[in-house]
Amino acid sequence: MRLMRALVTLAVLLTAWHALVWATGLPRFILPGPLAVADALQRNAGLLAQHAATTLSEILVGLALGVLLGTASAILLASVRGARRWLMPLLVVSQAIPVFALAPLLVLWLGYGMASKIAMATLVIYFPVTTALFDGLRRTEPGWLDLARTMGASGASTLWHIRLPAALPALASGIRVAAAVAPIGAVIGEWVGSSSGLGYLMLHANARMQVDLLFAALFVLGAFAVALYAATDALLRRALPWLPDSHAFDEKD
Amino acid sequence: MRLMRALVTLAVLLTAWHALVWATGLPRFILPGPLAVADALQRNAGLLAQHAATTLSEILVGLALGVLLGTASAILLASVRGARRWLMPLLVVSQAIPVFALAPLLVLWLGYGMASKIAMATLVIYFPVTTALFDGLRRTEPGWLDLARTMGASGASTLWHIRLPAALPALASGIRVAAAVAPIGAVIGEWVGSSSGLGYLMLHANARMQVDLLFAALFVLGAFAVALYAATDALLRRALPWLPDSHAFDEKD
Amino acid sequence: AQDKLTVLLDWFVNPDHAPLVVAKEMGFFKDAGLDVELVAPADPNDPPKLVAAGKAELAVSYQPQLQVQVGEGLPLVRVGTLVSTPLNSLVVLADGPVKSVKDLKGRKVGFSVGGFEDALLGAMLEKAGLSLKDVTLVNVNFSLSPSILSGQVDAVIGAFRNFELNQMAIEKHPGRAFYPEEEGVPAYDELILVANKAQTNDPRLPKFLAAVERAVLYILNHPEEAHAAFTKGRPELNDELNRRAWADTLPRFSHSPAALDAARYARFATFLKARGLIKEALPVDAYAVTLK
Amino acid sequence: MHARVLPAGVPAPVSVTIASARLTYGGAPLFEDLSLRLEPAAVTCLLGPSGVGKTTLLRLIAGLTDLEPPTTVTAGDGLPLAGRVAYMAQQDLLLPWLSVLDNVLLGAKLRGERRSPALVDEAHGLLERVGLPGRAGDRPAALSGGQRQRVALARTLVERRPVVLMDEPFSALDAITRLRLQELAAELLAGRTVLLVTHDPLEALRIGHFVHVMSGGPAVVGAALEPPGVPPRAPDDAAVLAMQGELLRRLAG
Amino acid sequence: MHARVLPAGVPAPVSVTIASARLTYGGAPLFEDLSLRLEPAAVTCLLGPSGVGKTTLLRLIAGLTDLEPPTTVTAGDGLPLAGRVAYMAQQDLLLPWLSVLDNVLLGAKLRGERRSPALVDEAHGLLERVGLPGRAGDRPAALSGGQRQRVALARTLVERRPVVLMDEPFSALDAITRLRLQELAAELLAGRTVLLVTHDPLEALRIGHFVHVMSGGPAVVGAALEPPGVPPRAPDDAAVLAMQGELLRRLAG
Ligand SMILES: Nc1ncnc2c1ncn2[C@@H]1O[C@H](COP(=O)(O)OP(=O)(O)OP(=O)(O)O)[C@@H](O)[C@H]1O
Ligand SMILES: Nc1ncnc2c1ncn2[C@@H]1O[C@H](COP(=O)(O)OP(=O)(O)OP(=O)(O)O)[C@@H](O)[C@H]1O
Ligand SMILES: [Mg+2]
Ligand SMILES: [Mg+2]
Repeated sequence: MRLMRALVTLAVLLTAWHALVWATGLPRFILPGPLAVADALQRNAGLLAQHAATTLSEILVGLALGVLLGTASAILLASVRGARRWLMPLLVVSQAIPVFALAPLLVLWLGYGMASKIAMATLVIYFPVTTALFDGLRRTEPGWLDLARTMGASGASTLWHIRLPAALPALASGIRVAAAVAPIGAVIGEWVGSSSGLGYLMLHANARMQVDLLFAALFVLGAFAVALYAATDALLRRALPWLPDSHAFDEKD
Repeated sequence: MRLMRALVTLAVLLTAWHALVWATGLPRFILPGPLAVADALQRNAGLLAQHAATTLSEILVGLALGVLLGTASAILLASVRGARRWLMPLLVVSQAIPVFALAPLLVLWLGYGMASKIAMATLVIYFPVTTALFDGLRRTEPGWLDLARTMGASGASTLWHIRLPAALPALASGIRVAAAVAPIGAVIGEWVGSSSGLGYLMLHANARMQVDLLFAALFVLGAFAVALYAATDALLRRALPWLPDSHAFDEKD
Repeated sequence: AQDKLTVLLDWFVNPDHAPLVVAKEMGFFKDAGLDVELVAPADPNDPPKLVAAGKAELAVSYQPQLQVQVGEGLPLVRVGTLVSTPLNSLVVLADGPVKSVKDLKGRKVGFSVGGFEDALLGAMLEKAGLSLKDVTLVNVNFSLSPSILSGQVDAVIGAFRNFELNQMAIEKHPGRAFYPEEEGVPAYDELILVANKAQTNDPRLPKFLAAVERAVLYILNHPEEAHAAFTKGRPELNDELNRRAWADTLPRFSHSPAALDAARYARFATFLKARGLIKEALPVDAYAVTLK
Repeated sequence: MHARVLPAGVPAPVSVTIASARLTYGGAPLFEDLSLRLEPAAVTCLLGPSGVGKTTLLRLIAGLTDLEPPTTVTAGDGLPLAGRVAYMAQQDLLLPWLSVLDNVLLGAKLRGERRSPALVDEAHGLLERVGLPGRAGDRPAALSGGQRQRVALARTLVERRPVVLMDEPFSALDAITRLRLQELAAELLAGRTVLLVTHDPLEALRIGHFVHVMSGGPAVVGAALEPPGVPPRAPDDAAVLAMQGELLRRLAG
Repeated sequence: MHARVLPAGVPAPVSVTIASARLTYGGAPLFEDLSLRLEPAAVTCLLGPSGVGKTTLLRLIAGLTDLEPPTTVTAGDGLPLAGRVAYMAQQDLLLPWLSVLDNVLLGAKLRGERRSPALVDEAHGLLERVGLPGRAGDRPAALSGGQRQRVALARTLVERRPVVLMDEPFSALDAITRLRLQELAAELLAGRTVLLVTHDPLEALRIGHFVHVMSGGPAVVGAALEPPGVPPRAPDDAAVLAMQGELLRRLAG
């Protein structure tokens, strides 16, 4: 049932895309039609699969690292008053720095291998996770904090047993955003310099005006994003069963 | 007091930066020291101000549009069951599409003027706002919904008077992220095509190896991000006075 | 034992890099006792920085950029030449209204920021009796051909004659190129190899250049086999566009990669100084050498 | 709605009959074949041990849970109950972002009704009568537990519904305030069909026309006690005190 | 802590004295120069109109509000009170993500104490005695209001604190359960210094050694009523009933 709905969704989107191309008469090198892309997808299946594997592993490692680091930073921010003052501005600035300014530094320190790409993906994922969790940690029900205080809980214990679980819904929200932006993080990482990955393939295809291949790669990337988002959403809702939730991403009919 | 703390923070960060450059012996063309950047900042003040003005207006308009569109989308997602199924995957995909693939399309439709940059900034801001608010809307206290139901509220009225206010803290969280990523959105927009703005200036400086100018522009961009984040944070907390908040960004001593 | 050598390309692998790729694929480097790794960055401005920082031995760069970078104090020297003519050109639609550089007056010119497009265009415009003030420059980043094909700009500067022209032809909108060296800009080497100034007596470098020279000659003598070697394992490089670009690039490879025309560099330095891109024209031997 | 067409906001009295009610949580029936009739224009009180299912039954009548077959809930006039029930839940469910006055007037706002000066006056009057004069502008967070409960009571009373369901409406009030508010409720709810859950036998006997005890597992509702006289009876009414023994016996069941 | 060094978890009795207590909300004093002494090893009951400041006073003793000078809160043994107070708030404050058992054992978890089988047995025993056998594994969301309150009670009783503050601990319970739990509390709290806020005069007279009424604005605490006999007194104890009139008179002010 859900699979069927997904297929219908896909079909409608493809038709809309086709109609758009057809109606606006956009040239192939600006926006190829779905048929051309499907053709490119099929012709380059092997190539795409190979580059997709690279990108996927970057995404997954980046997501894991970003979530870990983000969680750690948010906890640090929430628990150490000093950290808040010093780290937060730094964090915010980190989001405003375009990759090409950092690229030589990253390459110098991490080389041209996987590490620099993962670092970029991590950086992209890091911020939404950190702010979302930090925001959640800021907003613990005061009654619970009072309770913990009278029970003689240390700050660390309150954080771990009360504030953190209470902020998990906010963290989940951040992770959902992170899951959706993780693919672009990996692709940006590949701009730092690489010889494989979907980002590499896309830049390449773009420069060579192989626009149908570019869109085929985009399609794969989009599929990753949706799959990752849906998986994360399902997982998170399973992990937080006590949460009220009126609309799930994969709701039943 | 707060100003002084901000200045101290800045001073310490600059010292740390200086120490990093000094200790690692990084060459000037990879990471210039703060003194070189300060010098460039001062020498190019006029140039920077002029480009910064462009970027700032893009950021502000993009932020306003992104927040508006994101709020509207989240409300649509939360209220119309169909929208959830169709729009959510589309939204997620939109986050995974690297800008250069969209650039020709955007430019074709919006031209090389301000519009395409604002569109990019909007696109970057849109998603965190949408998911954060949507997540908030999903999590309304069920008792309030029951109350609204017995009071004979329509779905729209419940959304407007109960679910939306209850989700404002989540929206605030999204807007905070948006404020921090807005500058990079504008800069990405400027890469797509432009003849002014900090992003343009940075590309130029990068190509001409004027690394100190590049970092001076980065510095301005970072300052924008921090200022925007702090302003948004202060504004949001003023707008949501009923929220528990243990750590404000600009907390008093 | 093989000596490891890291070479940073200026961009993703493309036919401009044929001699390097072929030398690697055909084992010429190995024959010279070198284990060469070719690394492709996404930003052409990074490789010179990284070589200057000692992260790699060699980088593929451009003569004008080198002269600007040296002016900014980067410790770099040219040690070899890959493509010994300019590739950069000003391109318009063949059937468009712009028949000569003069016709650009009041029009939009797209460019992908390389750092000296304005200098190039300025010189070309001045020869035609115009100036930079008569056109609007728009950064279109990596979308040179699409921006001109879709009519967003009337011309692009920074288009490679071996590439963008073919691209446009394939899209059935052939372009017309104005060549800088015919429009008032001194000739220069488009693609060169740069090394760190402190490393000019690295014994691996002459061996490397010898292998590159061998590859250039091999490409000239055996174009079919060379092309097969070039596309081996890179199927995305074996399409119509890349095949055409391959053919157009072949005659432009320097037949003598190690050779240096110092007068040409001096001439171009004067040009750059006149356009305000460098403060002073350094002596050529400060940044370009012939290895012994 | 009935409430609208009658003058002076007095709704037409209507009886409510719950028949063959059945409700299961995780397989085990909470109640089965339970029936209860609410006489028109009378106050029916419901007592019973904690956890027996009183709140669940109220929610069922309020239309807040899906009816498990063969449950039926019917109004005496044959029309649907929806839109004619006011429900005061066990928690106060005040909206933290609204002032006390706005919380009281929430129903009108949710139904998009004009906020007439008469309505506002009525709300102010009610707030005064529940003992909160001058607190109309405060946020709920500044109220004590009992004050919050009184605001919730005012919110329920201001609704002109023919059927009123109240779940322990006076549980957080001191004895004196409680007596006063019992009288207020009896006065304002005269002519309406009321089901009031309480744990206080005296309270039930004071203001109930009919007093039922719910007990057992699966739970059933016992026959009504009908204290003589017109509520609100005096706290030291002899009949009330006499019946208290019988009621306590039933409760001890 | 005292509780640790005494055998069998019986803490040494300690008196608590509140003197010259002063608390202002927004300029207006809620109470001023208020004093109250909690006798060691006795149950002191506090009654008073809703909103008079009972909860505020409890929070002050629990150390949850900053003391406004010249307020002093001192223990009879001269040692600080912090860490020796158990506080049962007016809201149940159960953590939704923990099972009932884990909520009961929250204090031990927060203090990082080992969860000994003896402790778990004690928690199970308490849950059984508050009438929730077999519910140890449930989430709080599956409990009725009264059941939640009983879990909070068990959580307070399992803490071995010499001073116990309880804010309307039985307000959501039916008469029968309430009597049973009053007895349970009286039994388990024997030897501890207890301050119990309640709205039920009979309850106060049944289980209190001392019964105070708080009233007025700024509020003061009146002299103690001392019902004769040893609590828990029988509900129909003649002395209790005799004193009820006096207490009600004091409450009516
Ligand atoms: N944050 C606050 N700001 C302003 N006033 C407050 C605040 N918190 C409490 N108050 C006021 O202080 C007074 C005392 O509140 P408190 O909760 O102590 O009352 P209480 O005696 O426990 O009442 P109840 O029996 O209803 O629980 C109330 O009138 C309340 O409105
Ligand atoms: N979501 C749920 N899942 C499982 N059991 C539930 C759920 N909600 C309520 N129950 C159970 O249903 C029973 C009845 O609950 P209800 O709230 O109706 O009791 P009540 O009579 O109102 O009690 P109280 O006087 O304590 O408020 C309780 O035993 C409770 O544990
Ligand atoms: Mg209940
Ligand atoms: Mg209170």
